[in-house]
Amino acid sequence: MTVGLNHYLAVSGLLFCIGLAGVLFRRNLLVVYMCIEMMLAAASLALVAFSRFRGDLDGQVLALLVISVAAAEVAVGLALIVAVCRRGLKPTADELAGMKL
Amino acid sequence: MPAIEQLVWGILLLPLISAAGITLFGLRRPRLAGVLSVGAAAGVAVLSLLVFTGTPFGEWWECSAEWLSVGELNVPVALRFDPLSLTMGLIVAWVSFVIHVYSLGYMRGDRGFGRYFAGLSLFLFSMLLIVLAGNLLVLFIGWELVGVSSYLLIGFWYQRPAAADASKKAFLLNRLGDFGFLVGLLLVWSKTGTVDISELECKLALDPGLLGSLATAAGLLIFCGVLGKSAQFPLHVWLPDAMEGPTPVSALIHAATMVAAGVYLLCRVFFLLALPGSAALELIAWVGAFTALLAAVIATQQDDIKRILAYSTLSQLGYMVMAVGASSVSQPPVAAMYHLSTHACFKALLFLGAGSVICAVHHEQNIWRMGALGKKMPVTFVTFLIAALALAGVPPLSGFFSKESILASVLESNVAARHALFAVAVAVAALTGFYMTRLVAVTFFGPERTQIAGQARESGMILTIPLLILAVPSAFAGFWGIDSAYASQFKGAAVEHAGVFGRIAAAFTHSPVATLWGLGAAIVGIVTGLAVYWNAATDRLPEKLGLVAGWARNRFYFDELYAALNEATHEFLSRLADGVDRWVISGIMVRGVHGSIELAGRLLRLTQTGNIQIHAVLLGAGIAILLLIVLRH
Amino acid sequence: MSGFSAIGLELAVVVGALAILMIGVCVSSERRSFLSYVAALFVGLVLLSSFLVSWPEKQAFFEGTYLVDGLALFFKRLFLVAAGFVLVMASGSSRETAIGVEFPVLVLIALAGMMFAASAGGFILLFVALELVTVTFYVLVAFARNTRRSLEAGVKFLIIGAVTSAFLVLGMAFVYGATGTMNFDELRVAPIDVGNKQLFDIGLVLVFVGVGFKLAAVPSQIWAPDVYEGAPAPVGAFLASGSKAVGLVLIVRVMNSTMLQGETLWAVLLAVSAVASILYGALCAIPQKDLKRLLGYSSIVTAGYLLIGLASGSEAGIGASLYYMTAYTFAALAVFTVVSIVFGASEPAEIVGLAGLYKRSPLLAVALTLSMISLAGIPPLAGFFGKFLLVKSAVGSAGLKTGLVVLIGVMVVGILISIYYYFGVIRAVYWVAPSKDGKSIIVTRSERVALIMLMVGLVWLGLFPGRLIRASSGAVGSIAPSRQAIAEVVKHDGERR
Amino acid sequence: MRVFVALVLQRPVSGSGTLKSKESAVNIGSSIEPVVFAVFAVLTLVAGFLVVANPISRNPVTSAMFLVLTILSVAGLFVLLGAFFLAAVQVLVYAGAVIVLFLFVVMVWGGDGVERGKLRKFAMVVGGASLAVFLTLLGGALTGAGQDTKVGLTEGGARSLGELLINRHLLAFELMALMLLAAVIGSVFLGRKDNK
Amino acid sequence: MDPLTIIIAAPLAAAGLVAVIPGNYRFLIRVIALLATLLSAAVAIWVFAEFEPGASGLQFETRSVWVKSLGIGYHVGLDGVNVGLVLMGALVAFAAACVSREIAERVKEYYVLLLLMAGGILGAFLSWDMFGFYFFHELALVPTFLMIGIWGRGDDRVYATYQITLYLSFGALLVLVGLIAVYVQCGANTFDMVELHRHVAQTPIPAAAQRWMFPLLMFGFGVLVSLWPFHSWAPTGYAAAPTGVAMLHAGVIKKFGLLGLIRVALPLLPEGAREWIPVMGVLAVGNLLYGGWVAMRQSDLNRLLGYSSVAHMGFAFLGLASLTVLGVTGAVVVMIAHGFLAGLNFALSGYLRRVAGTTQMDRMGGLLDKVPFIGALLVMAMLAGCGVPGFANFVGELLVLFGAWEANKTWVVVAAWAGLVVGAVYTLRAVRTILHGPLRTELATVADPAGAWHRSAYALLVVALLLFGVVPGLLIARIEPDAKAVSGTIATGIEMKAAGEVGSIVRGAVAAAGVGVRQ
Repeated sequence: MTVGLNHYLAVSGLLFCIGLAGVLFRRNLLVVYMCIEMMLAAASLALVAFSRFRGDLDGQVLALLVISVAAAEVAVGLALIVAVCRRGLKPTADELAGMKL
Repeated sequence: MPAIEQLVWGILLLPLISAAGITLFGLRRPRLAGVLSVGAAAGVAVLSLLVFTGTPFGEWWECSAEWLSVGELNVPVALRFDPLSLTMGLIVAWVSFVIHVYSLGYMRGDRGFGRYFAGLSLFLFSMLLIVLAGNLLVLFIGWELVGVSSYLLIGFWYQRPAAADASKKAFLLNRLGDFGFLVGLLLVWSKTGTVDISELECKLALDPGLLGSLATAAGLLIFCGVLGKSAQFPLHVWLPDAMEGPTPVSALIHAATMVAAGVYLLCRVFFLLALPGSAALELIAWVGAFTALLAAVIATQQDDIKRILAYSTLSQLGYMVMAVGASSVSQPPVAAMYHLSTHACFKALLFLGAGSVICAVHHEQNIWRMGALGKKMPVTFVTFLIAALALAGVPPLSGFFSKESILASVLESNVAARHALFAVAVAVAALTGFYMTRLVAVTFFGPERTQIAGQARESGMILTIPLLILAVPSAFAGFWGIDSAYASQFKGAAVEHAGVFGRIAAAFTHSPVATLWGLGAAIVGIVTGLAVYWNAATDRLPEKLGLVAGWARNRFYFDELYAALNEATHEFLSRLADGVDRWVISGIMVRGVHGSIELAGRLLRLTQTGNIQIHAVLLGAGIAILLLIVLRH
Repeated sequence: MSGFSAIGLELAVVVGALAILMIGVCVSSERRSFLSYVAALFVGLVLLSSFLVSWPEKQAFFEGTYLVDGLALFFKRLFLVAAGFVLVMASGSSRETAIGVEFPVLVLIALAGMMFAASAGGFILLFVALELVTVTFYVLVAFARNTRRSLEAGVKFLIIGAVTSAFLVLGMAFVYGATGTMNFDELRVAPIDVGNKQLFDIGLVLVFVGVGFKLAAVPSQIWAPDVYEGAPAPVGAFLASGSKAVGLVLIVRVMNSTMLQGETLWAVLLAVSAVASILYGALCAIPQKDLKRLLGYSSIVTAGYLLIGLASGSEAGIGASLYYMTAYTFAALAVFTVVSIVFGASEPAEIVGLAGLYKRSPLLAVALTLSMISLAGIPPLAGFFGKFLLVKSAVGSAGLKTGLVVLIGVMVVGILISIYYYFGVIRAVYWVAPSKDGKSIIVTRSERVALIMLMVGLVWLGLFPGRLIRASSGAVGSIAPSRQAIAEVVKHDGERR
Repeated sequence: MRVFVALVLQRPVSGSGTLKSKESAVNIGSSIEPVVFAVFAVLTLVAGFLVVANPISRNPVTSAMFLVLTILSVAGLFVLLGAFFLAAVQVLVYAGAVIVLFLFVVMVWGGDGVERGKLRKFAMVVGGASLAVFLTLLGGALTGAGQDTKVGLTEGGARSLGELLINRHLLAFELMALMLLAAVIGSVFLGRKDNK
Repeated sequence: MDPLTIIIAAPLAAAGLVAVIPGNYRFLIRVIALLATLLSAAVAIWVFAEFEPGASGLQFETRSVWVKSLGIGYHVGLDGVNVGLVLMGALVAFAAACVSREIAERVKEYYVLLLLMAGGILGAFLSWDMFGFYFFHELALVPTFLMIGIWGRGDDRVYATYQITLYLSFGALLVLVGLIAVYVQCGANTFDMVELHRHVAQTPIPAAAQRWMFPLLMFGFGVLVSLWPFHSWAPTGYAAAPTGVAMLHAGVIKKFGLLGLIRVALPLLPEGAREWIPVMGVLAVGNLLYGGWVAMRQSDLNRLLGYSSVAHMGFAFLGLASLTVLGVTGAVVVMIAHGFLAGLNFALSGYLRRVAGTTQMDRMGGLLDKVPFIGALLVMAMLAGCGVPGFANFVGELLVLFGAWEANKTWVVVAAWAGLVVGAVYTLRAVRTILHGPLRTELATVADPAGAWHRSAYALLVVALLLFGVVPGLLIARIEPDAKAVSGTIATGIEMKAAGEVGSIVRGAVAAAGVGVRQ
């Protein structure tokens, strides 16, 4: 048996869905954020897999940039969550529901 | 005849100018208003005489001015001068003039003096428009305007609820008739392509089948207009109420001229009614007969002097309409016009006399509160008596001749049930004699029933002179050949009678059976009246007649019936439409759409819970749905 | 033109940002508010200079990753205009946004990101530029970090933004996988095998979702109301103008480069999203009481209108969207300026609080009214012409695609509902008498000038739209010839087969 | 790491691995690859699952630790795909920096370990349904994608990627820098204490 | 400057001028407003007099490019149809400015908006460019909203304002879509109506397209004219509107939709018209009879007038639906006459409201004693409203009835019933309750505030009504050639069908639309 594109993509897809499930079902925003990172990783995996099997390095470049962007996002995002916590709020979905309807 | 052509426009314009002038400048200046209006009426009277005499006997001519012309519809203001319109115009002009003068006295000091004369002038204009119109649409305009001026004058004392209501009622019932008239016009126009009377006559003469199967319908629709204006059954109920207007108005409009316009119209379009294959005339005859009988019965049990006269008018109009209906091409409706003319004089006289009486007894109108006025008001009494006798058909007064000719024409008509019609006509003649006797006996003879009656005095010159003027034609019109003037209108029907005596004798020689019956009926009526009401203190008849009298007294409950009918149909539909508008259109449709959109908004925004997780879920669901939709295509 | 002169405008903005950062560090915090003015002036200069340079009709740089064409230029100017007004708005002395040096710097960085995005020639630059804007906006939305609302808005923006960028990456990966390229020009002509078709389709949808986040189009519209409500007014203005326009230009670019393979897909996708956006935004906006939140919903509706222009698929349609975007930018900037003056940058903007504005400050009242009328699409203001062009393009294409009939119907409904709630604002301004404590409002000179410029813009665009129509159709035209070229390529392709 | 990779791919350690080489296309067919793939794949998915739904602990710290594992396994898959540089970056940036950051924040601010609030039924149902849709659609699309794809192999080493980055994707690369600057400014601004 | 541009620009420029005058110079503001509308009216009278009936082409024509790429231009000109409308519009606008003296607060804003409205609608009447036509009309929307909202009256004010605004916007949007469809389908790349007419004469719009475009325009314009059953904004809105707005709106602005039907829908889409005319006829009869019946039950004078204006519009629709020279001419006459009449009616009702403090009819009574002049005018207005000869309305209604007779006899009979009988019932009821009867005690002390200047506005409108009623040739000579052109574009021989067939037409169209959408 050879490991083909399908297999990588399957992993990527499943991981993406797992991450999405986390986003949908976890209330702690930190965990949610982690799950988003997982989704990004899954997407990167798909990119790399395509890059490999299509014979083009652009995919990997994008994956690289995705990782960096994710890092920058995490920095800002966590700073934001810190700022939230500073105000005595818990970083959970239910706590941050002041504006609605 | 160029000179006359210039003059005829004056006939129309003088009252119009007067009406406009009074409206603009004369509402607060009674003298100006009076001068203008009476001046105009006098001018019209003179002009109409000039035109009458200026037109050779039995000939006709037209003049017209551009007014409205679009596509196939061409409506000039066409004036037609033929024996019918000339004679009718003459009567209208002169009776009007007399009543104008009378009004000067009757209305003196009223706050609305100017307004009154403006209305009167407007009426004169519109009436003349009807009479002279050579075009059915122009006639219709006059027809409508007559209704308007009648509305304005009946409601002259608008502060009185009764007057205000009466004016409304009169206008609406007239409108009902006009509706039919207009539809009739549309029908005629669409079939023949013209509304010009001469043209129409020519076309129908060339091709009598032009209207086809619609001939009866067209005739009856036009007759609808007559029903309204001449207050024929079933639209008769407005006329008695119209007596809420000032008495001269009742005399002029609701006795002499406007209500007669219906009969005039019937004669005007007689060629159309008498088309072969049209059954219109027979129905018209019966409507007239029924109205005549009904009104006469009601008149016997009314106590208001003006209302008695009003019902009497109704009855006489029914008589005329019946006469038209009983006519045919071979026997044209000369009798109807003849009676119309004489009736205009003596009925106007009766009303003016009644006005004089009412003035004398301080606006008391119930005859049972009068009595013994004959001695105190000799002029009024004598003239009134002449008119009453004329109405009752006592020879040799004018009413005798005209009524005789109606009876004769009914008896000799082609209508299938002419004997029944004749019987009705005779009965009405008897009833006429009866209620007129009742009126005269109770008002002018007998005891002074109230103090006011005792203090009554003869009215002033300005009121009595018109009475005297009108008394002349009332008494002697039968000797002049008015009927021959009309007869010349309908060619081939002219019967020439030589001299005054020939004319008197003609009534007997022409159709002795009818004359004798009529005369007998009148005598029976008068004698019975005298027997019952001579020196009577109260009305003894109701006890004897019981239910019939009660019905008659209550006008056979037509008003109540109509009110209920209106409530059940038109008002009901209106209420229904209003309900639909309020609940269905404004409610369900407009507010419903508005409300459901607002509700949708309020529901939809519940998705915005503010909870990030729900947001994420909705985002995920949104993407999923989008994917599903897009990929399915 | 060399690559570096091609990115001259962006470079200038970045340099400006760095310079202001440097100056800001050296200046005491009390005197920093002038930095925004400086930044605004600088942006204005860049805008002016963009008119002085003669740009090539269409040219690609950096191996095709960076495009200079009319479309890019059109949007860059729009971004510059928006940023300029936002900076003026932020400079009011009493506002949080005026205190730190960070605000102007971040706005300029975001601006640079937007400008790069407008020129993106492939997915890679698109992604990075887009994320640059997004990350900057995370900070900007939460800029009033002392208020809970602003922070909450920031977190919401962050989470939803991050999730949609994950979708975006996945989508790009799929498109890449299906075609083997990330460059727009190559994408255009890339053949797709049958087996990859679904991959490609899903990829496009996910890319649309990711880019649609900026546009606030369904399904990634969910953040808009909360974020508009919580973000400081100048940030809201920038979201409604610059950020939204980025979404528009990127969708246009992606759509333009994949039209050949995915014509029906785009038609359905855009139509569905447009209909849903319009109905959702319009319906939810009806009961709103907060003006900023109302604008959040109305921004969703606007996204729907913009998508209708794209959905009609014609050049005229895209041009109409550009026109409408411009009109919307002016109106939104004016509204947010008024909001920030009347309510302060990060306070709630209760519509009730506008009562008697006509008396407290006629200028603000007129400005607000004009922008509301423009948003509602009523002559003689810019918004009317925008909607007119949109309807025209949709009706024009309706003969081809009957599904557009539904779009037109929905648009009519949307406009009607929006008239209802926009007029509610006008009602608050004029009908209701001021409350007792309604003092007159002080408007600084720069704000006055900005408002007057915006109003003149609104009226001018409504009365004399010819210039902007030419500009927008020129912008669209600059990407159109390539579409024709593709068609020819495809034809050749077909002949060969 | 390098050794491990070489072991798996049966390739000389010294190779820079930046070229699209035909040999590697031949080499990859070795029998050990499926096993390694299976290990990493299962590890990725299981660890990923445990991040989301750990039956034992709901503590964010645990989630973070499993996230590290997931990231590492993905890096392993990267290696299998020949993206060596990327794998390294993934390990360094994620496992080295991001997770530390997470842990730091979790420890200081969010570490009480309790999931606050309750999961709504609505979210469960709708979220579950959408997940199911995604799974089906992605499954369909992805399995379709691989079947008639001709395998042209590419390896991504530091040099080849670096060359691409400073040539073709220079702008993106520079923008990254700008983004990091913005992120720094932003984080500092948001994270610092109120300067009242 | 050409005269037509002066007619449009005078109010608009005055609006701009008033906007910059400080609000406390009330007298100056009023004078400017009056002078501007007077100037418009004077020029309108002049061009009406100078207009050469039956001459081919437009007169006093001016055109210039507006947006070249879209084929939009500023194109104003007079033909027989709009020359009368402009005269009417300018006179009513002047009268509205005159009676607006009753406004006491926020005078400046009021006049700015009023002038904007007047200029807008005059511009719409004069425009021969579809875009300008629509554009100018829409200028009135915001002023309507603000004026009813700020200076309106009644508890229902807010609801009424929103209803009228949204309803009119709805109609306007349908119209917009329809107009654009015309533009697109013609393919002439111009909004200029003259050129479109020319273009369509050679290459007609495909019949299939006409079939769905016509109802769009018909209902769009119909909503703007309160076509049944889309009428409910009219009574509610007019009941709440301040006098000037009600006059302008009911009298003038409402005629826009009818003009649109005459200018765009009928001549450009003859096939569609052929298909849909019967529906319009049915709805017109709905307007007449239903509007009249509902009017019978109103207790508020303004609502009564509102419903009566709904009913009157039925005549105009019926005339247009007949597609005969007579009918179309009659419809235009009805438009003009009703403009004067509605202006007069609402002016009078505003006056009575000031006197009696209410528009509830049963709370008035016997007022003729107190306000003889206004009362007399009201009687005249009411009589004109129920189609009494002498007033212009009679001529119009007569022509419509004669024109429509061949097309469908039943409807004409119903229309005549509605006009002659139902109309008389509610107008006379109004006169009876308001003016006649004994004076109500609580009104015994009210004063008649009319001054000579104030009266002139009312008199002006009555004089116009009477003038065109007595000398209808003034209008008809101008209208007829163009009416002939309109009815001539659609080949003769159309018969309005019975209600059952109308249902089948609608069903067919819906089915066709459904098929189209599915494709």
